[in-house]
Amino acid sequence: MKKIEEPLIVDGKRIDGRKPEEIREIEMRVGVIKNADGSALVRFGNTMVVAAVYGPKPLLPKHLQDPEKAILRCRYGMAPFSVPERARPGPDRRSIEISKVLRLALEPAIFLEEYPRAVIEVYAEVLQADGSTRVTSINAASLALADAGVPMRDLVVGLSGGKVDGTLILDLNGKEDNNCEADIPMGFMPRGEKITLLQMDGDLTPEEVKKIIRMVIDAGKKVYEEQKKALHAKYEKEEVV
Amino acid sequence: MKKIEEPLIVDGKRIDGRKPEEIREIEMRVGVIKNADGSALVRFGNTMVVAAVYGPKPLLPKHLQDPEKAILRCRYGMAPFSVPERARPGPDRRSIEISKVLRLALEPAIFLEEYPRAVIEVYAEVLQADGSTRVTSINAASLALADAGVPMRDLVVGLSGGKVDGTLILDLNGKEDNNCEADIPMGFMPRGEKITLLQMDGDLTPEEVKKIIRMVIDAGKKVYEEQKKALHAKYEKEEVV
Amino acid sequence: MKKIEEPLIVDGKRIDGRKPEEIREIEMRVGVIKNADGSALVRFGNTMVVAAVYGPKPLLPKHLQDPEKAILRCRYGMAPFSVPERARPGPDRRSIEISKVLRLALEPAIFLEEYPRAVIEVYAEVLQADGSTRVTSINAASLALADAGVPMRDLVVGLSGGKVDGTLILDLNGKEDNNCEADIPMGFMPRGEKITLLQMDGDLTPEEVKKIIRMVIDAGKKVYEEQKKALHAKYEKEEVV
Amino acid sequence: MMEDYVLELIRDGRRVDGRKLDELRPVKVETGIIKRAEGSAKVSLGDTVVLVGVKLDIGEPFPDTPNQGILITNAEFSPIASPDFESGPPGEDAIELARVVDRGIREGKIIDFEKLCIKEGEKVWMVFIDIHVLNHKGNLVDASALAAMAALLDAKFPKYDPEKDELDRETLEGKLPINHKVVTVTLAKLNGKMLVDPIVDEEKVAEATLTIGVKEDGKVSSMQKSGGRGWFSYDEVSKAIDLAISKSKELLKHLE
Amino acid sequence: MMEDYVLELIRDGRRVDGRKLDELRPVKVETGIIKRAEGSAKVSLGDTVVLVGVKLDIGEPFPDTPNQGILITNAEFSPIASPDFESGPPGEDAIELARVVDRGIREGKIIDFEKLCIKEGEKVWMVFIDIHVLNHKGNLVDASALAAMAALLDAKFPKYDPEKDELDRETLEGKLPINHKVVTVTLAKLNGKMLVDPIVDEEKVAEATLTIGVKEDGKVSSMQKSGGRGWFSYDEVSKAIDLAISKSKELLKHLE
Amino acid sequence: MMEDYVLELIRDGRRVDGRKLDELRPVKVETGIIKRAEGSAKVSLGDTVVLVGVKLDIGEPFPDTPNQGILITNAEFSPIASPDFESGPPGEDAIELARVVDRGIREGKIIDFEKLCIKEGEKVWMVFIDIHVLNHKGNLVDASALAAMAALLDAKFPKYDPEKDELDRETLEGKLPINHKVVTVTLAKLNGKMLVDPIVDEEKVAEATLTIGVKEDGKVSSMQKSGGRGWFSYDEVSKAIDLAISKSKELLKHLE
Repeated sequence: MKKIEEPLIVDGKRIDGRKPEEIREIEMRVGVIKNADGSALVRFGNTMVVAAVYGPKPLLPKHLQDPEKAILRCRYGMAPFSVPERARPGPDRRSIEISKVLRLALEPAIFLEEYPRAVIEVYAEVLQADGSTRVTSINAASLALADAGVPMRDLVVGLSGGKVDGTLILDLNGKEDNNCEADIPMGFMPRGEKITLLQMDGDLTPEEVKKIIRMVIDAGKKVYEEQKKALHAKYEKEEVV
Repeated sequence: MKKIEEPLIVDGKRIDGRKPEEIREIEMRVGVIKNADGSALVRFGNTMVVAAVYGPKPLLPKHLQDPEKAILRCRYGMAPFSVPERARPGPDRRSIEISKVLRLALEPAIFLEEYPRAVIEVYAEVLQADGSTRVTSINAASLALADAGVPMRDLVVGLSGGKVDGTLILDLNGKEDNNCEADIPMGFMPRGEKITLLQMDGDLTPEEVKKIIRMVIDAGKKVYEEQKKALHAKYEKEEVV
Repeated sequence: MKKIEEPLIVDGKRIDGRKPEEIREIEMRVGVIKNADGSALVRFGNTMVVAAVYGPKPLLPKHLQDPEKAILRCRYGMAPFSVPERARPGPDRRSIEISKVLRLALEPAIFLEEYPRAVIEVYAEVLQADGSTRVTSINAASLALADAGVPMRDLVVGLSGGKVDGTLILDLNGKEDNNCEADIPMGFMPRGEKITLLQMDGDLTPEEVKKIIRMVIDAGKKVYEEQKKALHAKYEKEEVV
Repeated sequence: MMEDYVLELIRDGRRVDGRKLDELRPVKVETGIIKRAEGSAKVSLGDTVVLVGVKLDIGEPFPDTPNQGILITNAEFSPIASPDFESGPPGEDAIELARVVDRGIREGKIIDFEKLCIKEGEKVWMVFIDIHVLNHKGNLVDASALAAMAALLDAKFPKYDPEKDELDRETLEGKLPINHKVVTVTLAKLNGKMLVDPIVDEEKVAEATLTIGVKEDGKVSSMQKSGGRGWFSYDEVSKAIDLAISKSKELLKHLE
Repeated sequence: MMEDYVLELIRDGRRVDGRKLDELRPVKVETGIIKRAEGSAKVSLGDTVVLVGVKLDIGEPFPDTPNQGILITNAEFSPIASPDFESGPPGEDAIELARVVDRGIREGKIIDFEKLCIKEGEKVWMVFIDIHVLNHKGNLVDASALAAMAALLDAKFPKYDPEKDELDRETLEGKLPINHKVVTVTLAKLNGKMLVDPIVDEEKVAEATLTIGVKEDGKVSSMQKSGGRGWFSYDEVSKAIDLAISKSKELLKHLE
Repeated sequence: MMEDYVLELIRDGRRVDGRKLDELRPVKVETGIIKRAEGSAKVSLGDTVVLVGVKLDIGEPFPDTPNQGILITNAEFSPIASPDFESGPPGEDAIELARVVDRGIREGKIIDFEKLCIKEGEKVWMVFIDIHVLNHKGNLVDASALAAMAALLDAKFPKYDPEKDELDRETLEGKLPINHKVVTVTLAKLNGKMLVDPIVDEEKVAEATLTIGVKEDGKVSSMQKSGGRGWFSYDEVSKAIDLAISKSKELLKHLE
């Protein structure tokens, strides 16, 4: 729902100068939290998320264990200073929902059955929010899982698509997110194009929905390459948040 | 405490046209919640309550079990839309107290000792509130217990009495409840006239208190007949909320 | 930080007429809560605290037990009517911190290793607050532990020092506490001068800090005598809150 | 076991502490003991000890009673008072107790709420009654109700400056407008017999308890059946009311 | 086990309750059944029953939308409705459901929020949608979204007196300004096949579910992948959208 | 065991990471790294990493300090930072840390609170310091206090338009009014010896720790004994203060 009057697309350029299908500058680093079994920092423009993985490790108390596979726990949170108006610390309804969809986005990629009775904990913290925080969290969490050596079918790539001022775009920033006609955050495993997160809100024709999904999958391959590059870089250099 | 100026009794009639000792139109149906082991919907005029019973079933965790009898758990709640000003969801102090007195009203009727280590859960939800919600809840809960086949000494009948504008009345509606000189919600087993719930607030002489209690017990027998009718009807026809 | 304009020291006297190093009238009584294993009431002027000890007793659930020593639990709280503006019941951040420093102040004095797998619970409730409530709580808790027969290396003495209007003082009252240049609440075992609680806030030279700590230790010996007197008095007379 | 012993004695009309069935424990009422509170009282019923503080503040009235003050009653079963009490927010028993004490005062029109109005629809006095249990040996409700009543009678207004809209809590002036006095009398049914002022050992085996609020004028302002897993007959309730009215006079004497 | 049986049938394109893969359970919509609510509806999808009440109140607008009303959507999975539901604050599933229903209405511009403005920046209407599950036999989200839409269509304003700044809740006047109608259609993927309106036994073994919000005009207003531990291919999503649009027409008929 | 090894080394004046008893770990301070915050800093003390964001907003002053701004300090021990941290509201250690950092700033008069007053009794600036632990390897308090001080020095006001009563968070102007700088130095007592900047393995076996807040001018603004089950003698405290003042100079250099 558009709340401001100024145009979001002028002469085919977005407010931050990008073309409609252009993704913001991406930064990805793994191994940034020394205490964690795996960790990653991912930045898309001014959106920055750090994720850490603890586990697989035995789940306690025992009565919560699943004898056939590991339990995946995800927690998405925002630092109070990550948004213009300071956010109250602690989970709200939005972050509880996002924690759930994040878990559902990652579970299909993990060989959970290899760790019966275990738990894998994934924490994603938004340090700076400028739109697309949940898909940035997917990228960070996916890298942190790989960094922790958790066996996975594939990495999960996160990327958002949407529509602003009648134009289909990729990787919404905060102002676009708040004023778009539609927003489609997605997560998927590039190998086989398996969609594990799919949400949408707005007002689109079925054709537009399909077109945006296709755009996200195609462009997501570039994000996938960045993920793989970050994992390789780990073996060359160690750097910490 | 009267908060409004208009009279509540005019020419011997109450604001909804009833005579002082007249009970509102009663609707009682059992088996209305398919998932529950027992359930009932009870309506007194515009006050409508649905109750469900789950159990008797083993109580977990085990250390909460009573080796000699079942534990009865009651929860009374109000739907946010059941009152003129939307109520915040979740228990408040009032509903915590009512949940307790509801439990104390029902316990004497149940052969709890027949189910050692078990729990019986009783949930009463007010869908529409127009006074006397706790006694309506007793009627619904009592029917739901019977519908669940829980062995009982007798049904528990709920009915309120009180005093408005100097007149002793039965079955207070919401406006009367808020502006009465006294309100006496009661629960009792008709066989042997065993009183299991008794509360009162207001300002009455001892004689008035006793007279109202007597009125409630006598009139409660009509409510008892309705309860029995509802239980019989179940075998004739199945209907669901 | 001084918030008022009136002087707090006039002609070498404090607002309640005391000399800088003078301690308020002290009242100490043990055995005031009949149900408790040990208890004490301590009053310094208008600050009054009652403390109770339950235990040592087995700690449940078992997985929280320490096989080598007793666990000490402390809870500091303020009655809603203990302060000028009614306080909301329940713990706030301040009382959670004070509960912790109280525990750390008492632990060094107790032979916890004599009670493996046990818990000792210490509750301190401020009934009237006029400054120095945490150190008054230490005195009450220490006496309650002794009254409960918990074996201790020494009693723990609580006393505060500070600086107002440029003068170093002892035993701050509420107005002094709110308007002082510095406040140093302390707890210590007089035998060997072992400091177990030490906090400070304000603005002092290192020399002033050291001087106040010395003043508190020296004057604390008088408080120690009062504690011993109260414990002796118990055997002469039984009195209850 | 204590339970069996209590019940055995009751069969002969006797009680573990030697009292008669209709005999209260010794009552002691002290007021004005908490200097920070606008009113306060400590009440002992035998070894049960309850402290009540009354605080006054200024707030907005409820929309449906724009010209009336506000009463808020809260009870804490502090873990200081019994090995059975735990830390944490009030449980159902503490909530029930606070609500029973509150209703007796509110519905018995004990306080003249209209006199607590400062400016209709905008500013009224708020009366906070905080019940703090110090030692629990049974019948907390009667001790609490008595202490609440004594603390209300003790309470004075802090000076209010309408221009600065400020309270001067160091200057107290004028008593709270109290219409009547009210106390509660709690009866317990054990082995079919009714007794007053039950101790913990009696509460544990009671079939049920009945708390009755009685005003100075002998009128009833509240009732609450609680405790136990049993019932009352009409006759039992009827006699309980009469007994409560008679015992209330003993309690009311302590408020003079 | 039921799980295996469900999956075995699906392999042959059959379902435990005899429905076809693209067949909805019988739908029943009743409105105006809660007299205290400004709008209400009870919806049955087979044995799944959901009650929705709409309440209206007056409040302050959010600073970034000073001329728009406010929508608040809440869902309670009352323990009355299923042995799997527990007392307590809403869990992640109830929160997700409420947010999916809310987004479909909010982002599909179902309500004309600007017509809910009384005085810009100061007073707007607040619309509360409370979803109350009465019996849970699967696909709560479609039942809830349908009931929410029906209750919004049923809702009327209580009379507002701007001078007294008071609501007269006994006088209702004028309907809520509704732009469009929206429903959701949920599909589940089992053994690689897509089916609509899953029951609990199907939800338990689904690889994933996809909820699609469709408006009267055939446009999509929301999507949510949920349930299960699986994924969708692009083609599956594409077909799901087409199927949802077709089934939405059946559901929309019940709102006429 | 690590515990025994730590204690054994200390007996000889040595530490597991090879440092001298009075040696800090390498310190690194970066500011301005969170664009959404009005001020921010990331501080590393060896492998301990803490991020602090400062946010500014406008609110009402407290009644007893009508012409002063408001400081709110919060610390989150995010489970991201250590296997020992759990999700949920701040525990006693996080609360203590936030309060110690807060007191050092507040009571050391680090901020000129009177300059944060916009309109006496009505509008003042609120300063939120949010401490976010990224990696916990010991001595969180010194890292947090240093990061908080660096973030305060980094902070700028968002532009305030008094007519519209609005903040323009995209235009920053003017620094926070800072009177002094303050840092904390934490010492731990192990086997009777005092060491600075303890790591987790040392904290676990410490008899006690002492945190001392020191200002640029060498004055003490806060102290907090914490950690362990032991005590300090007067002489130990006295030497600790002198050592803290000397080490504070090293930390303060990183704020230039």
